[in-house]
Amino acid sequence: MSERGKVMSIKETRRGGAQQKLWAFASLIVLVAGFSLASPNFFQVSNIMAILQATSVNGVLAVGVTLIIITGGIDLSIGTLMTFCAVMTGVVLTWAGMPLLLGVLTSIATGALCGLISGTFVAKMKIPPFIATLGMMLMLKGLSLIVTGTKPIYFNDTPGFSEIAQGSLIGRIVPAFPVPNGVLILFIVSAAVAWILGRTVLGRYTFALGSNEEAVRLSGVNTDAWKMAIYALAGGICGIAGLLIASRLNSAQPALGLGYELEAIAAVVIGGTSLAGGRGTILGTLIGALIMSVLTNGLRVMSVAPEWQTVVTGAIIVAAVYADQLRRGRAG
Amino acid sequence: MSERGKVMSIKETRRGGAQQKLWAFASLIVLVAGFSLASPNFFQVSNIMAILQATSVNGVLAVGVTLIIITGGIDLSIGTLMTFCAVMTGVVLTWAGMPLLLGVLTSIATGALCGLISGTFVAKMKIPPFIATLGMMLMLKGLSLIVTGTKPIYFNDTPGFSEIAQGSLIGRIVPAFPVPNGVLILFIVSAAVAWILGRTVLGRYTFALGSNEEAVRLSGVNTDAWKMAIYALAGGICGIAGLLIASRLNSAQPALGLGYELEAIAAVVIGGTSLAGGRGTILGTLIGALIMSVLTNGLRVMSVAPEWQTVVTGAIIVAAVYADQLRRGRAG
Amino acid sequence: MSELVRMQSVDKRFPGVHALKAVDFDLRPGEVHALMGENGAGKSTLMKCLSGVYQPDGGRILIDGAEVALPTPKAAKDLGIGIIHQELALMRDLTVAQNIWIGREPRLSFGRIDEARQNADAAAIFQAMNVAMDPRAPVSGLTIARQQMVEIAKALSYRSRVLIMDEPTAALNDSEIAELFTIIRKLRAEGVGIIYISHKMDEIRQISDRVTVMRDGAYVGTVEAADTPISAIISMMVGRELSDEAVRIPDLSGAETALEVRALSRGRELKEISFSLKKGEILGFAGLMGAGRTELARAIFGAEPPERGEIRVHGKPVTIRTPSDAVRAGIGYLSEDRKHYGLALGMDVRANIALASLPRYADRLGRIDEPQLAGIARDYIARLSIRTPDDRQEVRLLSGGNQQKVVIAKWLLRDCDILIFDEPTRGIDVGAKAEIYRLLNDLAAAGKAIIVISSELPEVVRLSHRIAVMCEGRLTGILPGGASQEQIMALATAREGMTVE
Amino acid sequence: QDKMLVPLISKGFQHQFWQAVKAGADKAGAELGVTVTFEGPDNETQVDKQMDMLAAALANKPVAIGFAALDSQAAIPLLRQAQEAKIPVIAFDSGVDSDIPVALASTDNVAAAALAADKMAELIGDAGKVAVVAHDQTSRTGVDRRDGFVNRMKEAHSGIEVVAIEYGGGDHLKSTEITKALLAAHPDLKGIFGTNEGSAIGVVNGVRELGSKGITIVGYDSGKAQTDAIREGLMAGAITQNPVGIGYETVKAAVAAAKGEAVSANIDTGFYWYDKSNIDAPEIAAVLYE
Ligand SMILES: Nc1ncnc2c1ncn2[C@@H]1O[C@H](COP(=O)(O)OP(=O)(O)OP(=O)(O)O)[C@@H](O)[C@H]1O
Ligand SMILES: Nc1ncnc2c1ncn2[C@@H]1O[C@H](COP(=O)(O)OP(=O)(O)OP(=O)(O)O)[C@@H](O)[C@H]1O
Ligand SMILES: [Mg+2]
Ligand SMILES: [Mg+2]
Repeated sequence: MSERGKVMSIKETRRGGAQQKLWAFASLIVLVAGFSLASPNFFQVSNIMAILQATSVNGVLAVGVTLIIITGGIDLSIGTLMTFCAVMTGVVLTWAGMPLLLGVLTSIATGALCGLISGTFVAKMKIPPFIATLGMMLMLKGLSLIVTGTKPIYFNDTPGFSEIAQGSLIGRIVPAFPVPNGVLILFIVSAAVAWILGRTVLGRYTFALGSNEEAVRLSGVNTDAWKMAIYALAGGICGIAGLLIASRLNSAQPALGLGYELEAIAAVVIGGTSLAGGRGTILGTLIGALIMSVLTNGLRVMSVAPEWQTVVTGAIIVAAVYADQLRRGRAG
Repeated sequence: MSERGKVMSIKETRRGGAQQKLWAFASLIVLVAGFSLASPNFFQVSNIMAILQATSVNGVLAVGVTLIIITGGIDLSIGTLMTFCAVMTGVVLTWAGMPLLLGVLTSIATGALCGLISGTFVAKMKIPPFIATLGMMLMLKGLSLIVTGTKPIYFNDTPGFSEIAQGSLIGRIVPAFPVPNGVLILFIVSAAVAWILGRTVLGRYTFALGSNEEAVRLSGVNTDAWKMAIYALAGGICGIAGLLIASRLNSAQPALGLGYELEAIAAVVIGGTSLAGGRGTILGTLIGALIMSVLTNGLRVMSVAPEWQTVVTGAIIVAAVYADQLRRGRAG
Repeated sequence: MSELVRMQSVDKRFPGVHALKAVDFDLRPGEVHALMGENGAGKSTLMKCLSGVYQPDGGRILIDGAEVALPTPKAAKDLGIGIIHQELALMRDLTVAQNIWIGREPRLSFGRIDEARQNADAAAIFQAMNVAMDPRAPVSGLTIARQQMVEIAKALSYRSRVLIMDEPTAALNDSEIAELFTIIRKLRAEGVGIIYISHKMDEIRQISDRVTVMRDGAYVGTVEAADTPISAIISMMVGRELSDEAVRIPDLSGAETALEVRALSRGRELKEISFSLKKGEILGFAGLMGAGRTELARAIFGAEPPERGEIRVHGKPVTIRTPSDAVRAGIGYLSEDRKHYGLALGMDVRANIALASLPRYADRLGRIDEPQLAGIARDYIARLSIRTPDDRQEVRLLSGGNQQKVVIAKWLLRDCDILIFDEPTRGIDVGAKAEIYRLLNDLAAAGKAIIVISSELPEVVRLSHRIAVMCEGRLTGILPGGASQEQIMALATAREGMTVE
Repeated sequence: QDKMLVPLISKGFQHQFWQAVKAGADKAGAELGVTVTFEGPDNETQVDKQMDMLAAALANKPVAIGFAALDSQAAIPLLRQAQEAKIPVIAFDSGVDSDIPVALASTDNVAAAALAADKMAELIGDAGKVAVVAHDQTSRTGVDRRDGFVNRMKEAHSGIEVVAIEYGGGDHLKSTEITKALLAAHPDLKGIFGTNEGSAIGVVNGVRELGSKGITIVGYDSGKAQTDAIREGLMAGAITQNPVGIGYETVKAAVAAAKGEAVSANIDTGFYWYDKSNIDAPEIAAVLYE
């Protein structure tokens, strides 16, 4: 009987876990419902698509940085790295006139390489992640300006480039549901990273590093190498974000990117991932990113004055996380 | 003999600590020496004063946020809080025409109050500091614009207001050494906070919270109350920064402030304070802030192209912390 | 005799665990009341209820006959209840004295702390404990045993009427335990009621007046220590009799040498240490606290590489700069500090067991074979009787002893040829201890080379085929198995300048 | 049902300049009986943020839209969307590389900065070193004003050397520090041009803090601090655009276009040089804002 009691309550715990995500999701639903009631223009296919499209870049960045945050690190360079990847794509595609695929690979490779460098700073040179990636952020910001000569690079000569984010494969099949490719890519990246985190050795070490790096090292794991791999992977994902933003803007804007890191990290934390490392989910990050863009879009559609938008956004972010906290408190 | 051995090794540890600070200081010296060699215009009294003055606002912010970082938290709202404090000072002095002293008190009280609110979010509502202060940052940013109607408030009607940062008490006594009051205030604030950290119960709990909050709580300390006090103190210090910037600009600029948090936090981390909490020094923060402003000023005086300035700044920040790390590795 | 504490049918549930089932307990002034039970029996949980850390779900707590509420640790402290937690709860960045007086700092004007007095007061406590300790030393630099001393000093500083000690001696060696007992006796004479939790059965006899036994979260019974044989207490705990065997030393003359260490040195901690270890051998390491055994193990394992010296594995010299080098060479190391160096506390039991062996259970894509790991984890949970609702429970929610078993399982799964166990039975109950001894013997019989570092002399004697003794960073001698404790102590205190045969 | 909606997506909203544009837009909105909303990103690098704003504005089914493009091409797909939905677009402040906008209400920033260069040359006697404290390295206005000034110096004032160009993001304090560093690096500097309000005030501040004498400061835009500095003589003079006019004309053109009326494709709202001598002249006072 006592055994049965145990099994039952384990199931309950599991259910509790699922509920937790459901609850974060609930904040999102409440927001969507509220805005839909407040403005008839909010819950329209085209506006929902606009929200999803607005989530794509920040979402991909957030998914990438989730990996690093789970290791207990932080990456401030993601915004400018995204830009630098876009710039390098522009160099390859527009200036050198290479084929599209090569541009795509360049962006991802550039991201991975820069991520690897940050990872080396952190793992080998033992520079705190905050400083290592702050340095990286500044260097990449400057390099983007230097490479481009401070002028945007346009992708007018690469047919199909703007399709990467703006086309809609799904829309071609289901015309009523013209989900932009950017969003599709976000979901594919999320699914892939969620799979990596949940099922692979890399994912397991990501959590383990954040949980207790020294214990992992003393288990004979080459923690430095794994950490570098994780930073490189996150960098590669920033490369994908770089493609998305370049495709959306049909250009590589060299001055863009600063401030995007904060937004992405905010999405991650709203999604329940702890900055202390060791825990986090990609689903949470996605929900966090969606909460942010629903909020921004909804307040705009409601024509709230911009200064009040900022105030309300701040208040709702705090409230959403507090609601989550309350629920957790009740469960625990 | 073994006892003697032990005592000796304790002494060595102490010396190690002092050396550590000396080494961080060495990075600063190297920078100053380098720039002095590179440009005859760098090491001039007026330029040194300009560097010190440029350190004042960021330095005071950094000293404040050091407290919070030592507790293991973070405060993203310091930049916009500084602005909000300046705005409230403007409301009291220019709009309500109150005497100068009341304006000064308003600024500090506003800062302390907002810090207390952030502290409540963190301590009582268990909202992660990153989110709590991100929310605060957005709310304060919006509020500054709302209160002012997006227009700056000028302090032309308050004689002596610009003296707060720009005057020079020391210069009146030692004319060859016209240290601006802003710098004097920075040093006074630093000394006071260093004293609090090193000598008082509040300081002790600041370190203890960052070291092991649960253990502190189990020791019967009202951790929530102390944490709120620390956030309030840091907020009050932001109020001082608000006075300094308002005095320097002779106005409260409502749109300013975003981005200042990153710079201040960078100074703290360069100064050797760990974002994980539990350890940190005000002297280190001061040196960190000085490194940042020497770097910025020096590169400008050397007429390095602006985009290269960014790259070099990033690289030097990484290098400075790496040098520090190397030294630590050798010692430990 | 009046009662100091009475706990009546206290109940406590955690998600998935019914940790306390209507437990009764009482404490009189001036007695040492031992609380016994297997790992996960609920001892720490009961004490956390008494000290305001947990709120019981049911039952009453009476102090001096009056029912009390203990909503916070502070409320308990105010009622005179002090506790030494099983898991060290220290602020690592603070000094020893600062840790002891946290929350009660002697103050001067303006909220200033009287550091001098604080240090002097701390020094006085250590003096009374007969322990040499610098009150100004940062705690992060102390070994786990010395950290335990700080916890004890902190608890003593409260001058509580009720003092709970949750496995205070887990990390201590005999002489330190003796000092602690002197203190306990003094406190008992002053009328303090002491609740004493330990897995070291011999201590119960020495120090306690009454013994209460728990099993599976339930109260089993209370007996007088003086007229109950240990074996009876053990059978109350585990529900059966345990037989104690003496060490059987196998003939290893033909065995091949697995590990050879030559003139290993680092700074002041390790001085010219040489020894060798054969396949199938268990080499025990004895020594006083700070003798350098842990340092030696960490040096061999590459956690802090040595400055000089040579390590040979199976006759071939190997370079070990990092733990992953060591593991590749077939050396495993179970750390004495499970919390900081052994476990990813936020991860589940399964993941922790697999931590050192992951690549073996992954395909080329790096995909982990979870079903297989689940099977393995359940296997170890059963083999080591790890008390956990299932293999997905977070390790931090396990009782201390069960956490230790998880670390052991991790290294057993890694299957290294040479295994270094640093205090492997710390916090482990008698039943499980016997199980681990059997396991170590089986491993040795299967050809593994094993080093066991232990501060419990009987354990070293009971397990080791040979006994190495260290003092102040030097290997002062290697004794044959079955050597007497006196012989070991002689070597353990053989300080430099003295020559030892 | 409600009044007609005309959203303006600008390049910013926190700065004085944009607030003046908004004031003009609101004035036209009130006169013409339409609802005007006004929004812009935090800084002029956030091209994609501006597009999200544009998308949200389109969701509200406005009758016409005013748009100040941060990038001349990036928004074209969205503008096409507007075109398909028959929402006329009025460009203001900066145009786009497309014929979708039916009108452009703007200031010729290049010409305005060139005028600033001429005035600077005149004030320092057509010889010596000058520097530029610009607000942005990549945005249209930042680039136009910088290049307008620098190129004019090269073409028409060979005696003058532009020795440094630094970027302060329009942040008053950063611009202050930059100015002080510039003066340290070039002790013989004769003049500094600040390319927007924050930059210009920063320059004034830096010079004031250093106590340097004989530096000719030329600014851009207005605002109380700038007009005060001009009255005090700290600043020699400044270029002002007609932001109120830009906002007003944009909304007026938008409403006309929505009603199907013809609008002129180019609405030049003009710019002016003002200094101590003409600051109180009615035609100048009308375009200054505080
Ligand atoms: N916070 C918690 N959440 C869930 N389960 C818990 C929690 N704390 C303890 N438990 C469980 O309650 C049971 C009793 O644990 P407790 O720590 O009291 O054991 P113990 O008798 O002190 O064991 P040990 O001798 O190993 O220290 C264990 O099964 C443990 O896993
Ligand atoms: N009394 C002490 N004072 C200062 N440092 C000490 C003291 N005791 C131990 N240490 C530190 O610990 C080192 C050796 O401790 P180590 O942990 O290796 O010993 P051990 O034999 O494993 O003992 P135990 O683990 O039981 O404490 C010393 O070299 C020293 O750095
Ligand atoms: Mg226990
Ligand atoms: Mg040890």
